[in-house]
Amino acid sequence: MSIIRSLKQLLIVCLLSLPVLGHAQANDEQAQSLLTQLAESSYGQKGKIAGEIARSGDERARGWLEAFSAGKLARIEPSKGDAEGSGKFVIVLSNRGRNWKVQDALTGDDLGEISRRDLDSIRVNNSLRSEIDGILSVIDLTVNDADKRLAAARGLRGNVDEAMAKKLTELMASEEDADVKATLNEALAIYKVEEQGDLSAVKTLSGSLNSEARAALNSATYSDDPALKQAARDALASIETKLKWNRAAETLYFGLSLGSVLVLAAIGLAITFGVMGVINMAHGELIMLGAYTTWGMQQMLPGQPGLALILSIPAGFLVSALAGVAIERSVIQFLKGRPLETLLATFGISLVLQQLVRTVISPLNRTVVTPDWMSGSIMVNEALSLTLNRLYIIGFALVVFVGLMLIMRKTRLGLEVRAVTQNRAMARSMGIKATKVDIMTFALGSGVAGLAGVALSQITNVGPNLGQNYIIDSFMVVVFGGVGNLWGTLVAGLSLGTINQLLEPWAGAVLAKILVLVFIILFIQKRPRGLFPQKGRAAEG
Amino acid sequence: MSIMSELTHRDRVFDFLTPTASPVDVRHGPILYLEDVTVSFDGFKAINNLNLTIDDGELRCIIGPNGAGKTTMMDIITGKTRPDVGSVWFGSRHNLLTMNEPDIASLGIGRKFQKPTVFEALTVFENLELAMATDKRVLPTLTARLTGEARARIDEVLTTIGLTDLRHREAGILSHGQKQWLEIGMLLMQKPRLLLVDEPVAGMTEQEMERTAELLTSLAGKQSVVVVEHDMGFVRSIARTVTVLHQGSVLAEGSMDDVSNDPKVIEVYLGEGA
Amino acid sequence: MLKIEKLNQFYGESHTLWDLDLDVPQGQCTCVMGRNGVGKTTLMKCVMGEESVKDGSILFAGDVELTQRKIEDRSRLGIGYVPQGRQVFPLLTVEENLRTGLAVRQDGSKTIPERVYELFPVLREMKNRRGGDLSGGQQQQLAIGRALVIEPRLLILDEPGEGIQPNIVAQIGEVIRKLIEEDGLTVLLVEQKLPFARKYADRFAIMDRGRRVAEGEIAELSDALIKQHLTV
Amino acid sequence: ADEGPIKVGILHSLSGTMAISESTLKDTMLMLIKEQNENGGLLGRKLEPVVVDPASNWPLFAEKARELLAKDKVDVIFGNWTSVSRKSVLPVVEELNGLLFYPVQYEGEESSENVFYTGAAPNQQAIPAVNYLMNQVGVKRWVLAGTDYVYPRTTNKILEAYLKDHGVADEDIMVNYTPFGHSNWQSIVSDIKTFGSQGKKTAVVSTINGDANVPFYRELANQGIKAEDIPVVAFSVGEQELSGIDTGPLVGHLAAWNYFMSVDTDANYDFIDKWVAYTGKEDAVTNDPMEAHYIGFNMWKEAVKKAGTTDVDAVKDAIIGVSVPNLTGGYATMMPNHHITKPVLIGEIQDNGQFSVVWQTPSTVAGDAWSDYLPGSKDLISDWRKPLHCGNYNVVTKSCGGKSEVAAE
Amino acid sequence: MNYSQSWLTRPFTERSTQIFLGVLFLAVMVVSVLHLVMPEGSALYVSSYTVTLLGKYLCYALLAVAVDLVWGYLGILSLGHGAFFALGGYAMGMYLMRQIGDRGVYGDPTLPDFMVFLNWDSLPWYWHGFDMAWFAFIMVLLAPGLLALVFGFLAFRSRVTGVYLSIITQALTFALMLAFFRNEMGFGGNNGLTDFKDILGFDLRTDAARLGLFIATGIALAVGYVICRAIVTSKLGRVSVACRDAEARTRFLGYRVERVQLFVFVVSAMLAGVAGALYVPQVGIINPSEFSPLFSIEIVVWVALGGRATLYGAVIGAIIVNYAKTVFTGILPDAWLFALGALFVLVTVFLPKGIAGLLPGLKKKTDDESEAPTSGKEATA
Ligand SMILES: Nc1ncnc2c1ncn2[C@@H]1O[C@H](COP(=O)(O)OP(=O)(O)OP(=O)(O)O)[C@@H](O)[C@H]1O
Ligand SMILES: Nc1ncnc2c1ncn2[C@@H]1O[C@H](COP(=O)(O)OP(=O)(O)OP(=O)(O)O)[C@@H](O)[C@H]1O
Ligand SMILES: NC(N)=O
Ligand SMILES: [Mg+2]
Ligand SMILES: [Mg+2]
Repeated sequence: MSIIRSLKQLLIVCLLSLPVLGHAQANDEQAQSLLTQLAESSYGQKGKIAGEIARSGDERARGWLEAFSAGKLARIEPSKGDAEGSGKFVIVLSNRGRNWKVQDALTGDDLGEISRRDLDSIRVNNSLRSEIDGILSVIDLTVNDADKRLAAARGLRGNVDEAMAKKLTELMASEEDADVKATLNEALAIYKVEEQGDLSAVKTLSGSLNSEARAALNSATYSDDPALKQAARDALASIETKLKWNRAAETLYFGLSLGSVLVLAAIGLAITFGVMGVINMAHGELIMLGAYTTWGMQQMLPGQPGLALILSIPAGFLVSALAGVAIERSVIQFLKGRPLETLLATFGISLVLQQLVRTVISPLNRTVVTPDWMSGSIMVNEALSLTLNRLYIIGFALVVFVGLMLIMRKTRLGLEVRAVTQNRAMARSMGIKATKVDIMTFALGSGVAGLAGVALSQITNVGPNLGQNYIIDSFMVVVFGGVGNLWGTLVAGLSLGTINQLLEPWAGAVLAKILVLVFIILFIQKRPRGLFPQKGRAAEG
Repeated sequence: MSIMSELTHRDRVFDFLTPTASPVDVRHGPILYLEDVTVSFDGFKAINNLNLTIDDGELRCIIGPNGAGKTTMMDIITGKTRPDVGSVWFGSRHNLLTMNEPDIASLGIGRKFQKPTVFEALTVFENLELAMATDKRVLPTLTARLTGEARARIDEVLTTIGLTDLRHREAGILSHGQKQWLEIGMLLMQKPRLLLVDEPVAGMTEQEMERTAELLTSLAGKQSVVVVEHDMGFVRSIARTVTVLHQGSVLAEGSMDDVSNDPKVIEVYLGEGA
Repeated sequence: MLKIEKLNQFYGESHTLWDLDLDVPQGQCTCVMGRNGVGKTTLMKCVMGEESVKDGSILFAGDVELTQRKIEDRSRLGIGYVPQGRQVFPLLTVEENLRTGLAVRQDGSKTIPERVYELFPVLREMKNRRGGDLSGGQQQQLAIGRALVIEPRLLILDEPGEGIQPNIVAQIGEVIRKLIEEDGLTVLLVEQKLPFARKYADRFAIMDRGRRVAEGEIAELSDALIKQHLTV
Repeated sequence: ADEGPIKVGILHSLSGTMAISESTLKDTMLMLIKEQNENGGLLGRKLEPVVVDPASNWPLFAEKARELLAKDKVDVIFGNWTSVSRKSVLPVVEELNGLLFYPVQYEGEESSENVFYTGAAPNQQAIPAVNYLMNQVGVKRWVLAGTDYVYPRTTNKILEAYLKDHGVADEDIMVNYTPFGHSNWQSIVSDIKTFGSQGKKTAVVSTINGDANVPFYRELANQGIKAEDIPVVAFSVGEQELSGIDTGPLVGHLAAWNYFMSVDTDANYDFIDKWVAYTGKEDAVTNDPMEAHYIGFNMWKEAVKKAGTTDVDAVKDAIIGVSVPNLTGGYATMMPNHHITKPVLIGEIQDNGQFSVVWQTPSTVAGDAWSDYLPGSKDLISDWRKPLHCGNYNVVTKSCGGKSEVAAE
Repeated sequence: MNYSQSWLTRPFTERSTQIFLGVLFLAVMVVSVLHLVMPEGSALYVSSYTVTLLGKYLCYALLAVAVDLVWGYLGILSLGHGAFFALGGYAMGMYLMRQIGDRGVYGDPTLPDFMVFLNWDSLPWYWHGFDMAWFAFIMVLLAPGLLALVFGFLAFRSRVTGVYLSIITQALTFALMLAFFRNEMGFGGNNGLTDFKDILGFDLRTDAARLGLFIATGIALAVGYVICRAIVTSKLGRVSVACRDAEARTRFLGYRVERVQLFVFVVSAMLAGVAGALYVPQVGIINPSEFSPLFSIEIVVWVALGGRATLYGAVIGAIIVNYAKTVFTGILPDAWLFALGALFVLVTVFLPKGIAGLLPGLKKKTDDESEAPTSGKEATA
């Protein structure tokens, strides 16, 4: 660790003195020999050679280093391959399958596809990768893009040494962006507190939520200087309070996001089961179909995962809704007035659908890519970031909920489906086309399950078991909320999610889950008809 | 009530440990006594400060507009609905507000529902059998055998309600009127001290009404009967005292003639034509 | 308006309606009578389509063979039904209960006709209460109101007065008459209470054990007939 | 009985939760059998696969094993993935004297006369991996995260003992268990992040199994935990699991196995080519348990040839000491304790769903049935050769564990 | 129905029970005789593999009967009966583990292997007593019975009904599954209890022990069936049906519905426990997956498929589904779920009364005057 670190800093200093990577066109022989050294030396040596490559002034160097860092620098096996290509260094353009697309590392010529057998990848590991990232990012400290500078500055915190410190002071003077400046200042302060026991720097760090800053302050509390010790302690204490609030906010966020997943999974069931009374054991598989639709879309639109995901929203709805219609027409319609038996039939359907996916697609999980705009997190502050995929899902769940609510409340379908389930014969006598209502409602519930699948594909497995993992939870949420009440489903999902997340840090994941279940059992004793029960004579029938 | 304290109430789990209910005490006056009862649903007062007294052996008719609170009153007496305030006593010993439905039923309060509710999967015979006044705890029920006497009683009631031919048919197939009769039959089987009869003659022909009237009057004296009915002809034929409920409280009370000439009653209930 | 011929109906194996004929003339109120369990309700359900018939025909408005139609189409033809036992939708509010009838209105109106509320002011008062929470009589009023929402040509009433307070029963009778006279409504009524039948019906038919045993103008309903078929 | 085909039972779940892992192994076996038949079969007889589906249901595993042995009279069984399924089958193969080849890494603490363990024991996977992290990466703080069942629990127990032996303090170890199929990793990953930001190099040792992995890695990526900062080394995530994950954000996280698809040997490339041809899918992946079956099948084949019969007792005796090439360029030998020798490889995840090997043991490691780091078993050894012929011989009391009574009779 | 018979003898006067017991007796006899008498090569020989398999089906059948008792007659759709089955199984498993004694791999005389291997130094308190058969067998009834009593007491007292009850039974079994997965619980975690050696002194691996267990299961099923039949044909049975169809109305007749429910629920749980206890030595393993909610749902599916509220339908359903599973997983390993799923769908759509609905003679309600049911031959043909 320390070896690597000082090595890196050595490089940084060197690189900072270099204005930009070289202009001169170095000769290919030198390059070939450097790359050969890189290929043949041990991991311990490779860092140094990478540094040499960077300093070689070759303008292709950055490309090589990036490829190397990504594991995409390779050499055609000297003993194999066609005579002319053997021993050549190549950059791998595509590394999927048995034949890889490559281009000549030196000339940039497209070499077409070469069998994996004939390629030797130049091995890289984590520490090398971070070394190279360091090399590349330090260069970024002097680039024009303020965001890049900020990122580079952030990376420096906890990595500053004496030589760096001087350089940083200079850089700060010329830095115009306030954020970058503050971050550089913080990086410097961490160094000062840690290495020099500088009391004034403690003040700079006192509000910081950065973990390196905390580590620095922490080390200062062991200092011999009582003033420094006390200042560091105070600073830590104030940070600790801040952190507590942030943690609370984080837990709440986790709870809501888990809750919104539960709501999404359950909300379709709140229609098919809660409103129509069909005990739809295939609900999970309808979710699964939505998730597979997302996968299918991404297969059809390679390289455009975001667009595919957006298109999957209508497509997933449609696919599941159609599947729902098929189920309704082929089975459920024959079970009118026998709601309990829908359990038996839909259980069968769920088995068939699962196995169908295993046979037709694959028993293995499928990869669904998260588009860039949904990856990572947005940072509220250093101690609190909200993961983007979950944030989108919370929003999506709410949109779906509101949409459904509007359909059930404001359209005639909502009225008719309730009339039909409460008294089918009478509803028909009132001219309501019960069959049509059944189809539309089941399609709606199923389609919403499909939407849930689209969302779930962004956080969990897309595989044949997807549905099974959600079916039990879905029923629990619907029932806990009070059957037939969409608000109940929303509140139940969100509160169960939050309770789970509140318990988890304290009890562990397994126990938390058990406790949530016990909570449900006890809660139902107090409210035998769920959170939002149907009250009055009407409910007793 | 906390779970723990209930768990220690062993007698609430095993009914063979439950003491049998003590008989109703009517030495000090009425058999049923409602005082200042009020119940509201979401702010709507269905029963408003209701006071009512039924004497032992009395036959009382209760009339009143739709929604006056007649059925709700029966719900309160039988433990289905809890009033917000007020007290309800059965005899002078039993505070009905502290008891649940089966306890109240075993004290001897039987009820015929406005909307006939019978056990549709059971036969007519079995419906009557279940209603029969016997030991209704779990183990005695499990080991119960039908004695000749009991069978005779069922047969008798079957004849009374005119369903002898349908005795082994499932109650679910009965017509509306037949279900009404079956409910009356179940009430008879219970041999309650107090019968609460909600609209017994709805859907019956004039002649059936007469039969029902006879039946109810013959019960009075031994048992106390409270009848709710909208058919004035029927009420007239059985009524001694009539109570008129309106908006959850008593509007008028007296003989049929008094009541039917009361202008308030005519206005809210009978209408000019009646 | 409605012409039933040789209608046979079975519940499983039990033959409930036997070769039943019934004529319901346009613009009149025909009252079906009979003891408990003779098949009155069953007959109404056959007309509405809730029970399927074995054979026979039910002609509506001269030429529409109802037995070939689905239930929901029958109400679209203009048949309103007030079933025995009210059958309100318990968990829908009163207003929603009424709105279920809007689907089949010929004029496509989206609002509940004022007339319904005028006839049964309690329904307006309790617009937002759930149907199942209403008292028995209120539910019955709701059931009748709901059938009126569709503005039917033929109104089937299965013991409509059941559980309704006397003054409103009388009012219902008056309304029926008014609709018949003003709008040319046809009414098929099942009623046990003779005074009501006598007062508001034009014709009667008596059923006994699944057969129609008598028929005629209401004035012809004699004590002898009553004694023969309506007493136990 | 020596005429007709030699029957090979295949006991892998093709439905239910484990199908995701096991169905590939069924296909692997079918491929190996097909190939063998094309090469003339074995002992001049054809091999006939008998496939059944124990449906991820543990009692059904026992029932199906009995069906294979008693009804179909198979000569050998290749099967099982989860330890519980093996535990369920074990009494059956022992009672009916069958042969079972078990291809998956497991928690050890077992050695049956009738079972051959071709997957890794903890000393062939977990311990070397931790050594790598400790010595090469400089990890000082450890998160042991696993699915809550016996394999992770035992592995972590062994690791905890091992780490403490190597001077790791209690507060530098965080242990966390989650249920099967756990999908909500938010707070755990956040905890790991906090735990790892105390200034000491931290790594996560993951014995998370099955479906829980996808959401786990996704959460890691989204909360921005990079392999350079807090590497995760997994024992149950192979190429097949990665094929269901978007590995872009996971580059650099690690796994320890005895085989990787990316291993650069001709044997391996040939195997991959055959597999791709057999499945007809250009993107089909191979993984460690497949290699284990490959080795197990070849060992059994050699033993049968050596014994000249498929008779179970003869094969059992003949197979000890049999050496066959593995796919990583070395040899696997069946040890007397029914475990085999394996190289240990550490690989880093790459963006194409493959691992790139960053470290490997200089030579193969022999599987240890009884862990040296558990007090109850450190004195036990297993040797199925005569005269010891014992799966749990206690070198201190000099008796054959549970069988002492039987021996005395 | 004969209303004046004593409740315990009443089932024996019923044609359907007579036929059921007769068929069961015959089947058990035939299997035993063929197993014992026929030479191993013979086509008629019943192998001990088959005997054990049939024994397993009979366990499932008893479990299904227990579920049908509460679902069919009391209207409680229990989605957690697997929990009672598993508890009975664990009680038996604990006994069998203790019987291993020092023959475990570590040779510890008291601690089961998994405890040694997880460094437990002594037996947890709840494992004491399970070395004695009588104690274990009582626990087979008591453990599920007590759980059902406590759970049922709370739920029925609070008048939890319908899907709400179903879901909390499901939550119950789910929670237990997660709990039993935990090694800290002391029940062997996911690996469960396995590698049993002998029962009541008989080596479990012998054919005789297998046959004995099979016959014992047959007897248990017969007794369980008769108990259930006795309950459902008693007046209590009719009260149960009344509770099922109109719970509130039953209260107004003076029946304490919650006690009726509790009684029947506890009886059913105990029967499920017995089924579990007999299941474990025959399949050789008990692990938390028996608590899995999906298994409990599957039990309900057996009952529905066989025909709800008939009891014998439950038996038929359990046997058919599980037999189909055995066969299909062997001959159609890749496609058996299609077959099974299709079976479920087809039965629901085309046989509204389940498979039992195909047996017309048995279901007829008979007169209290004991009018003879339609010919039994027809019914079984
Ligand atoms: N659960 C409830 N929620 C809201 N309102 C209710 C509820 N129960 C009863 N009500 C209202 O209370 C009033 C009294 O109802 P009740 O059924 O007692 O009337 P009733 O006197 O029996 O009338 P009827 O003669 O029509 O049967 C009615 O207006 C009814 O709508
Ligand atoms: N679903 C059914 N299955 C079998 N029989 C039935 C069914 N419904 C009604 N019945 C029988 O058919 C006969 C006619 O019933 P219906 O309801 O038409 O009588 P009703 O004339 O309307 O009598 P009420 O005056 O009592 O309303 C009755 O004897 C009844 O028992
Ligand atoms: N043996 C395992 N990985 O369960
Ligand atoms: Mg009323
Ligand atoms: Mg009728």
